[in-house]
Amino acid sequence: MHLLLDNYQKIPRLVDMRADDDAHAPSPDPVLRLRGVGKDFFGTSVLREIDLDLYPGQVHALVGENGAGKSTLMKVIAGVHRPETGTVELDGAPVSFPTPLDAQHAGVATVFQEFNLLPDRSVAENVYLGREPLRRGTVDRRRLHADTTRLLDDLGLTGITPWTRVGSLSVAQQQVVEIVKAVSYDARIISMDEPTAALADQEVALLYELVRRLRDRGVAILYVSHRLQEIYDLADTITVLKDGNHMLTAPAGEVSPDRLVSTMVGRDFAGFFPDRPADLVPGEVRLALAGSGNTMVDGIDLEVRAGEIVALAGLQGSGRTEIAHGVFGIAPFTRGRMTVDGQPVQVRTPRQGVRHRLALVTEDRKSEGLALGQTVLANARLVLDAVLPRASDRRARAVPGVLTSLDVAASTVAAARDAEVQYLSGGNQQKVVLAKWLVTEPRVIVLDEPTRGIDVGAKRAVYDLMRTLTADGAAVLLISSELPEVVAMADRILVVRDGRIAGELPGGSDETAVMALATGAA
Amino acid sequence: MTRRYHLGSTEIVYLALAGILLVAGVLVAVRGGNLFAQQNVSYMLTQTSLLGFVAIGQTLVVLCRSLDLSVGYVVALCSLVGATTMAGDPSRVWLGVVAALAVAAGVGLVNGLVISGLRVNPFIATLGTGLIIKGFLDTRFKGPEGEVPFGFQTFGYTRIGPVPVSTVVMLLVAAAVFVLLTRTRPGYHMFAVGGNLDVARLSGVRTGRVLVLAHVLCSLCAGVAGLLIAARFGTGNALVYSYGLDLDSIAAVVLGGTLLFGGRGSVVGTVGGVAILAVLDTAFNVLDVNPFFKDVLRGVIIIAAVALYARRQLDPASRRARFTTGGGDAA
Amino acid sequence: MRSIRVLLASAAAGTLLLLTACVTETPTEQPPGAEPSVAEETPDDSGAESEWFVQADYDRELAQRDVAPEGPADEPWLQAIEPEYVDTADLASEGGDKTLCFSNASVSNPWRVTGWITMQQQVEVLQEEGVIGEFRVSDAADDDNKQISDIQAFVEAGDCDAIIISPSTTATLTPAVEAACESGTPVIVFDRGVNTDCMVTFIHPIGGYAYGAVGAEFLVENLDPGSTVLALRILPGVDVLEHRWAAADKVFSESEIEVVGVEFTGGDGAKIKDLVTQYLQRGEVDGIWMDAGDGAVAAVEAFEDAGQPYPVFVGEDEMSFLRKWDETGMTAIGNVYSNFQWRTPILAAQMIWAGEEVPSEWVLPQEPVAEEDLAEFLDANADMPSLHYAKFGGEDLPGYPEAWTDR
Amino acid sequence: MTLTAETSRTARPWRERLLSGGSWTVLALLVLILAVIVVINPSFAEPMSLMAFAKKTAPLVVLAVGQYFVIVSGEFDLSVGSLVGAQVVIAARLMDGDEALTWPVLGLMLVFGLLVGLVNGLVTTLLRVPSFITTLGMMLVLFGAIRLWTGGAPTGALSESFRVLGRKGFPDVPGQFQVPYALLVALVVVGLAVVLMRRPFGRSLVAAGDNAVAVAYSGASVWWLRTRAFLLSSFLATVAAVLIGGFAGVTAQVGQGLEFMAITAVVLGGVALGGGRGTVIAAMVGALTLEALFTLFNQLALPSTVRPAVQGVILIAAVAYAARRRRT
Repeated sequence: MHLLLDNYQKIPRLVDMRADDDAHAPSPDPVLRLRGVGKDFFGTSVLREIDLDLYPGQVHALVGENGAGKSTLMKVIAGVHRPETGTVELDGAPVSFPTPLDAQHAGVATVFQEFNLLPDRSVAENVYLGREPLRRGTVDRRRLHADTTRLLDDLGLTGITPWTRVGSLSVAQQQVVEIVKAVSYDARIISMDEPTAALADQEVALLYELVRRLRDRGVAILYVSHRLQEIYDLADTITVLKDGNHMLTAPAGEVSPDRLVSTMVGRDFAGFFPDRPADLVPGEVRLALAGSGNTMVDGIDLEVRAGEIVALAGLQGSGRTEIAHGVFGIAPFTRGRMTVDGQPVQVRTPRQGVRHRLALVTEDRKSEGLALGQTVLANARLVLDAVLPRASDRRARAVPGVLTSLDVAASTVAAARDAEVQYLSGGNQQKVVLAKWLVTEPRVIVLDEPTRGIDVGAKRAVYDLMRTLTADGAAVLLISSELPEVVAMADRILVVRDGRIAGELPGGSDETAVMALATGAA
Repeated sequence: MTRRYHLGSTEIVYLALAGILLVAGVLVAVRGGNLFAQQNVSYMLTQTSLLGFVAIGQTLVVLCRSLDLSVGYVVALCSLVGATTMAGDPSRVWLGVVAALAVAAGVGLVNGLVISGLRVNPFIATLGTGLIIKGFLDTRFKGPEGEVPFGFQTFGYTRIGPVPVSTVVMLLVAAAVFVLLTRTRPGYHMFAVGGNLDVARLSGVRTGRVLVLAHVLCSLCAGVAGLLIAARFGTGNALVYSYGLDLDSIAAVVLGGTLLFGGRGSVVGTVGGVAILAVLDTAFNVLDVNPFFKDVLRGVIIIAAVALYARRQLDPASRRARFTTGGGDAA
Repeated sequence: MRSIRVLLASAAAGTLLLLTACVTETPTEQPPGAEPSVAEETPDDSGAESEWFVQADYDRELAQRDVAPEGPADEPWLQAIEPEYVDTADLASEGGDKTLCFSNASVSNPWRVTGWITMQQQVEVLQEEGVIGEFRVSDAADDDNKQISDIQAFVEAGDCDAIIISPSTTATLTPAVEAACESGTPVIVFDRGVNTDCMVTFIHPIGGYAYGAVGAEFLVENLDPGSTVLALRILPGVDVLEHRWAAADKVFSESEIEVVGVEFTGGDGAKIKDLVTQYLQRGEVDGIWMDAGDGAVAAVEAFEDAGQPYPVFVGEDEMSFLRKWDETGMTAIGNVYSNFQWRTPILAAQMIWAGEEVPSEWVLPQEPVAEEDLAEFLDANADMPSLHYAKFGGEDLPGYPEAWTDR
Repeated sequence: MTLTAETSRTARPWRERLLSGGSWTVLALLVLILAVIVVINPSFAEPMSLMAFAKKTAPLVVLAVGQYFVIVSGEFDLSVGSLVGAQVVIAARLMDGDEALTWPVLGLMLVFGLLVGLVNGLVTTLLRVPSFITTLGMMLVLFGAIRLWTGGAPTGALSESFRVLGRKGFPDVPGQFQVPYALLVALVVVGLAVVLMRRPFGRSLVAAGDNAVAVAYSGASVWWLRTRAFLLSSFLATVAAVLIGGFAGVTAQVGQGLEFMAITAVVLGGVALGGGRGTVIAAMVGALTLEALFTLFNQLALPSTVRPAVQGVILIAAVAYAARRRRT
């Protein structure tokens, strides 16, 4: 259990998860060496002069804001992109991978952020996809299962059987299967792109354990994450990228978090969260739930007042998102009472939710928030067009202003009518999602993981927005796995556990207290 | 927690088949007939073989999230190529078979390359190749042509008991495709390509090749159907393309529980789907149902069956419920 | 990568075009199946469709038009041209309540629908007389393969006292019909034929050559030399339709008529009207030849809408065309492919059961509706709907006229 | 923040926006075909010929616009051909040439068309049957039911006033220049469709074709959006039936194969199968191109039998070329 709490401990760490210096002294020769790597897209350079060395038995963290070039660099290593300049050397010999497959067969495996599994096929079929063992021309199913079992056992993974359909596994187990798949290539280098992004907190431990085992087996790991805690928990070496430039590479112990963040953003870590306005007194109750529940959550009582930010904390899978879905009518409550501005309401569909001036910024903006092939403007108008068609044209005029107020660059705002949202950065995409709700002038806004996977600058814009909203009398319900965010932003913190509200804490509480409540340790 | 046994789609297909057989059998019996009389059973089985070949091939491309609207034209083309090559000479039978299958494979290759290489939507690509073949057939052949030697006609007419040889061959092809899909790499990769193209590619599956292979095999199956046509007609006939085999085969595949959007399905289900259509045909025939009413019933049954499968896929049992409705027992 | 794909695209497209184009120009040398008349085939370079042209058949059919048929004049469906009778005594059977089986190609066009009604009415008469007990029908919906199965099922059921077959395609049904003959059950084939003479009787009107030639000759007679004619055809590859065009092509090629176009219309009025309109834009069209009357009215309307004088027109005995013809007073002929032939097979079955002799090839008269007969047919069929055929020959049947008016 | 990279990729010139995707290709193809026709036969450029072209193209344009709504929302409608046939036959049988019945029958056709669209839409959205299968089933049902009802071949006749829209024009003097009413109908349909697509409904429909979940979570009733697309498709098929029936009267084959023509036209216009991309104008250009191609075949006196082959080659080549442009 201490492991879980460790995740949320501020630096310095209680437990050193890094390599034991004696056992895993960096060998003098890197297994993978990048020199002067550069990459252009459409004439714009996104990577310039990158040097990187990966050593066996070491975890190398790659950090930077969104758009800094982390993913591109990973894809260069994985053989997805070919660099315009520079060299990649494997074991001292220059290599060029025409396809990701070539990289994999050379022992360079990559676990991408998007799930790369087939839900309708079994674990074994997924792991050995493309390399199914053959016996006399046909797939040797016995060996397929045996090999998978051996892999799972080696990595200490129990509870997953080779013949289980992947679609029936939990998200964390699926993530594990992805890593198992990478390991199965006898990978000497494994790159992981935000492997914990979609994991429940208790499941992160499983991943940590896996990373540690791999490292102990002498695998070089390139680890991309936005979570600073993870980086300090796992990494031996840290490399920072900014705007496609190589800013820094140093042993983890020699880079302080403050320096790390300021290198990434050019901004200090301190004062990152906007202050809570002292003079703001919560007004009347905007949203209230009494005894609400459905098949996923039950007995939910909560109140959010005008000008108040209430956080729903808890582990992933505890029911936080389900409460949001219940409020907004995606998976409506079947029990209990819900009132908006004192009026009892029935919200059975998102449409009714919008009509009651509720808003929900969903957790996964690409699959639930945006129509990626449409323009910024069309996306910003989605809700207006869907629910308030008569007022749509008039209210849509506010879109450029809203985008500007969210700190979106003037050129993007100007191109909003033509620019397809899929080409924007994660942070800007999130701002478009926020804009589509802001133009409806919601009275209650539910933010589900609003800062997940976006860069520090965009995060700050989201925090500022929350303060502006509350100042204007809206009620904010914040769902987040980032405890610092919860503690710093919320006026009150409701901790959810096993589909019920486990308790309430005031804003600014100690993170360990929140965690204790969330895990039931209290 | 109670363990509920979940029926797979293939089981449902065969349950539906049994149900339809039962209902049809009773209806025919009420009218004083016997649906299971020899002539009706062999009628049923004969009807399965032609559509069976085409639908088995169609299963492969649908699994790959593609489809083939050119199969009807391929069947017609191969019946003519086969019959004209044989030209009534028993010693040229093998030549006719090889020529027909080679032409079929060629069409499949073009389909596959246009779809995977030129990235043309399969609907348009196969519609286009279908039109091209139609143009060729209409220009080159003015009607039935060629002659199939008597020996080869046995493929169309001989029966073992009530079971026509063509049905046996169809089942053998189905078995081969079953092995392909469940025991070979290309088969595994077809599921992968249909399930998620990017995943397949990143896993080292040569997606283009798999798609091309699926299309070649699909056309080959259609080619075998063309040979069956030639054997039964004693000649080749271009007008076979107007039988609606393209849409019928897709309907049979979907009726067999294969997902129209690829990645999930089975050839066993497809054979069941074809059998359902054949049982309906036979029952309609024996019951002397108006031919236009058959179309209406067919349409309704196809929609209803697929709606039934879709209903099951919506079954929220896969979502783990923490609280049952009404009860408040926390997990 | 891009250039490769473009190259591939153009190469594929080019090859396919080339393939089709090449084949178009190369006359085929393939003999049409195992037709017994192959040997008699005369090379004829006049028409591109020479493959379908058999001089002997052409000559015979044209001659048959002028032969007076044997049989009752007021019952053309019982008349026969130059019959060669076969003895059916060994096929005769006692008693009534026979089971009559009918394998129908389809009822997918109005001509077949009309004939099918007539046939059912004729069956009803015999059922009331106690001759026929059960009338069992399989409709193959234009699917040869299904029709083969249908015939097989009749044969195997073994309780048909006679099998009537209206084949979907001549060549393809031959094996199935032969198998039916071998079962010993009397087999009657009508309309389109098969490549065998094993059936007891093959019933059909004079034929496609006569049909095609009648129209073409009418145009040649009524148009000045050098006039232009547009030929509208339903679809390629169906023998009865190909014969019609082969004969017409022959007649035109021997005249000074210029054929400005030969188009396939699928019998779709919209397509016909569009095509005719386009030809009228490009130049004059003095005559229209059609291989079947479906959509004839649309073709006439195209002239009206373009403000052009009516052409000399070859239509069919279909009611909407006859009415349009009457209304406009144009020079026209209503070609006939005798619809009353649908009665004959039923009556033939009765005759066979009774042991009476029937013609082995029962050629029914096929006489077009000429201008002087128009009024008579319009009058006789005044209550009939459009897409009904004037020479349906069912006026004396009990269900007349409701069975045909309320179909 | 670096936005230079983003904006260089996102800012597209207005021309491209106007005709996104492969629409440029098809517009160029249309111009080329028309040019070739005029070179071969200069009389095609005369107003009368152009009007005749417009008159016969109008029904396909109307159908393509209907199909566009369905395709852009991510679905298919294979039932429109059968529906056109059914509507013409229903009209002919019910009015049987009686002028007084024209309007009541038109009303009934409208109701019937909308009913078909409603069933297509609800079965697809609420019962989750893929629209390919739903509308394929509907195609069979309509085909069979209408023949069952009329005994296999259409009966009756269309009244003269019913036929005015599809057949006549202004001024109504045969053989003289006239603006066909069908052209006006098509223009009105395209105009209204363009307006509709610029309205909230249109934007939501395209977005639903792109990402239905996001649109649903934005408060839209996606099932109702798509059902309305099917209603529009069936409604426009009914309009097309009035035009086609008016143009050529009733024949047994009316409407056959029109569904593939309409889908081909829409796809040729660069509208993506699967939804989310493409414009009404592009669909209309696709329909014009297809009809122009048929006219060209005729002008070239290309043998009837070869035409499908050439059509197939051009179809594949055009779509492949457009795909090439889009992917780079």
